[in-house]
Amino acid sequence: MPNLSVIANVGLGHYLVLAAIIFCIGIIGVLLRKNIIVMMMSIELMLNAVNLTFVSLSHFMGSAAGQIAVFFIMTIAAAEAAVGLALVVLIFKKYGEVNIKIFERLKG
Amino acid sequence: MLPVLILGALVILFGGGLIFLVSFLGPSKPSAEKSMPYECGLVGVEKRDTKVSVKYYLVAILFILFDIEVIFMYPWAIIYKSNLAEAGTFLFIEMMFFMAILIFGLFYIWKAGALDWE
Amino acid sequence: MFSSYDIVFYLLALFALFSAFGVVTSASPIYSAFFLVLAMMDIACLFVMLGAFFIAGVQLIVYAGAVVVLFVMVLMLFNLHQETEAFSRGTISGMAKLGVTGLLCGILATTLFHFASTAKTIAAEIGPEESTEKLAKLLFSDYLFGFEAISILILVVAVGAVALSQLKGGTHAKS
Amino acid sequence: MGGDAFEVTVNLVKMAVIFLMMVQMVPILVWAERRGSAFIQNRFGPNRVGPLGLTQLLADAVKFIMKEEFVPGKATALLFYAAPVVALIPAALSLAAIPYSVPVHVEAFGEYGPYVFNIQGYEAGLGILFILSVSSLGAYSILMAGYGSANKYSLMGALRASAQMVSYELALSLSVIGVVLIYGTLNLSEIIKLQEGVKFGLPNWGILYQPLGFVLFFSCAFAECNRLPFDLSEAEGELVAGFHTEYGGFKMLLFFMGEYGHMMVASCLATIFYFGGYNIPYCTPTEVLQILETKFASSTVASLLTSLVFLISFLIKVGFFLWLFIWVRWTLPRFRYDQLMNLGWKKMLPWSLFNLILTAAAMLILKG
Repeated sequence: MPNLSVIANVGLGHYLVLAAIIFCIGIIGVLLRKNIIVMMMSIELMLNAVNLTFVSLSHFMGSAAGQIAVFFIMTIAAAEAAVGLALVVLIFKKYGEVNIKIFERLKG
Repeated sequence: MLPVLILGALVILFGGGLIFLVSFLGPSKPSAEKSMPYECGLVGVEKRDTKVSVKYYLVAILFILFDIEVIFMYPWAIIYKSNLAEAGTFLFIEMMFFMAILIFGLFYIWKAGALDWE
Repeated sequence: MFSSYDIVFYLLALFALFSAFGVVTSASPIYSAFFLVLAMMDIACLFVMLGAFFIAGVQLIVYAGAVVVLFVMVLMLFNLHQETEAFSRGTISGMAKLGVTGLLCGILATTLFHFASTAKTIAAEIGPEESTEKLAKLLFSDYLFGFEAISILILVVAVGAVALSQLKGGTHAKS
Repeated sequence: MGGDAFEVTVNLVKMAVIFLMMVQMVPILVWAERRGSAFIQNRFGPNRVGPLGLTQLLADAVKFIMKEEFVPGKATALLFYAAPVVALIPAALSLAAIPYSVPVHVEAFGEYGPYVFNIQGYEAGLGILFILSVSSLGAYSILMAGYGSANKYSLMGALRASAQMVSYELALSLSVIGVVLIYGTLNLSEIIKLQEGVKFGLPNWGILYQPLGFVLFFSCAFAECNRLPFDLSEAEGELVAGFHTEYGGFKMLLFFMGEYGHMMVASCLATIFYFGGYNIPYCTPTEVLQILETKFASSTVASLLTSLVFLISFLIKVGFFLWLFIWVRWTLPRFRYDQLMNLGWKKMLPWSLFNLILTAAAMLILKG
């Protein structure tokens, strides 16, 4: 009979490990995908994982400051998505593709 | 939260299950014409590059930006009334500064022609 | 032994991992986007379990309701039917990438888990109304500068987005 | 443990009842819409099947069910089937969070303790935020339908509909913030409680403080529900039928349920924010309860009857708004798309910002 006490009683550690795994899935997405839009989605996933870390720490340490950090992260993530997608649309209009290798051609 | 999830599951089960059950009731006579995209009875002109105005996604981008500003107003609205006596003026000026920049942004977008649809 | 809280957490965690994998592994970008919505809703549920009700609502409105809608709309504008090269090529570099990521994952998880076991776990139970009020008071006093800076950031982004999306012509216009 | 099981059962039954009520309301509303449009246009409308044409509903349902189930050749089957199911979710989840009446206090009998029975699917702590966030997910069913059907009219209709929903959501949430500002809470039951009583000889309802906000909220609600005069997504002349061009039979019915559910949510919210929720003018729930307690021996019965009275009051108000939705549909012509976008961004948004600033300034000057 294995010791199940670590698995039961969900606490801070469980949330942090979950967030870490989601973050790494996001990294895999950024490294392995070629479509810029999917890469941006993976970045959003990573930011979400960070948010989860912040909120769980804020909950288990009894401070609301973590939630405010999440608020700001969300804002910045949305801004990043807006500008990033505007760039992607420009690239698509010019080359008709959204592959990351197109970005090699962008020279000043 | 749990009741919300349960209700969501219930709704999906209801919709999906009924679609599945109802599919046994109706007739089934597939034909080549029927499975073509519907274009008012004409033979479809397959054109992959449908030109879509950039405006649609520009509207979505502007929506995201303003939506964030609106979201920041909710916490403000909650505490505004209860703190009116002690910090009312402070909170008001804070938000007016925030809103002034928002309105300036709206004005810029307006003048740049991003809100004009031909 | 397992409380209902634990069971709900594990279900949500499994679903979060499933949808996160879906984002990364779907060949069609539109499915990635829909998996991303599922992941975000799931994380919003986790936020509710952590007592951050307001943040959960914001997560749904901003991420699921706005950012991913933008992603889906852009994908629909492009109307890409199939993807030619979904994943980057090269077995060796791919293995190296996966290995590095796995290592990073392991290091992160062990560090965090170790840290978590030393951290104090005081879970203050407060209702949604009070927690939102607490958050608002903190935002409009200690974090006031950040709040005002956000408005300027958004102004800059709005100007940039309008400038970048040249208003003439459609998505498939030949320049 | 027994108490928990009881609680869970009660909640499940309540949610199921509310959801089924929403589903049942749809045929009735369709009937009201057809009869109402006929009345407005000086026609008869459906009047052959049964008394007043009421059994037309059954005939329609049978027809919807007996239609052939098919997927267009090039469609993405998963998205094509998922879209109508997803269309139901926002409306169903929001309707369950709405307090329909005063809670019923059941007295203790035998070994069972006293129990408070809320006329509400579940208490979502931040009710307004919950409803707004759930209904912001409504765009997905449209986008799924547009992408999944592989038809250019569906695609265009979906893009139009989602761009429109998104534009009007801003003005909608800004006008809701006006309400939050006045009541200082996001909880729907508390907002209703704060609207009890009389002020300046009139019922103390939200419309006294937010007349402009109400106009903005209700017009945006039309756009959010994709109803005429804002149903640009399904402009027949240009886009066949918008994002549900390829849909038929039962899947179409599910879209209808979602759309009418949205209308019900909008009407309920308009009632709660601006027309006092379940409050009856010039009498509070406590007064009614006291009167009824003198008439009936059991306080449980009195509480139940009070709740029923206020439930009827709420439903009458909601019914009025639903009728307004139908009335407007058959009175106003459809906008052009550029007019729609101009209205949303250049009129509604500045006016709702103005309304918000005005409200905040007035509260600051009057101190409350």
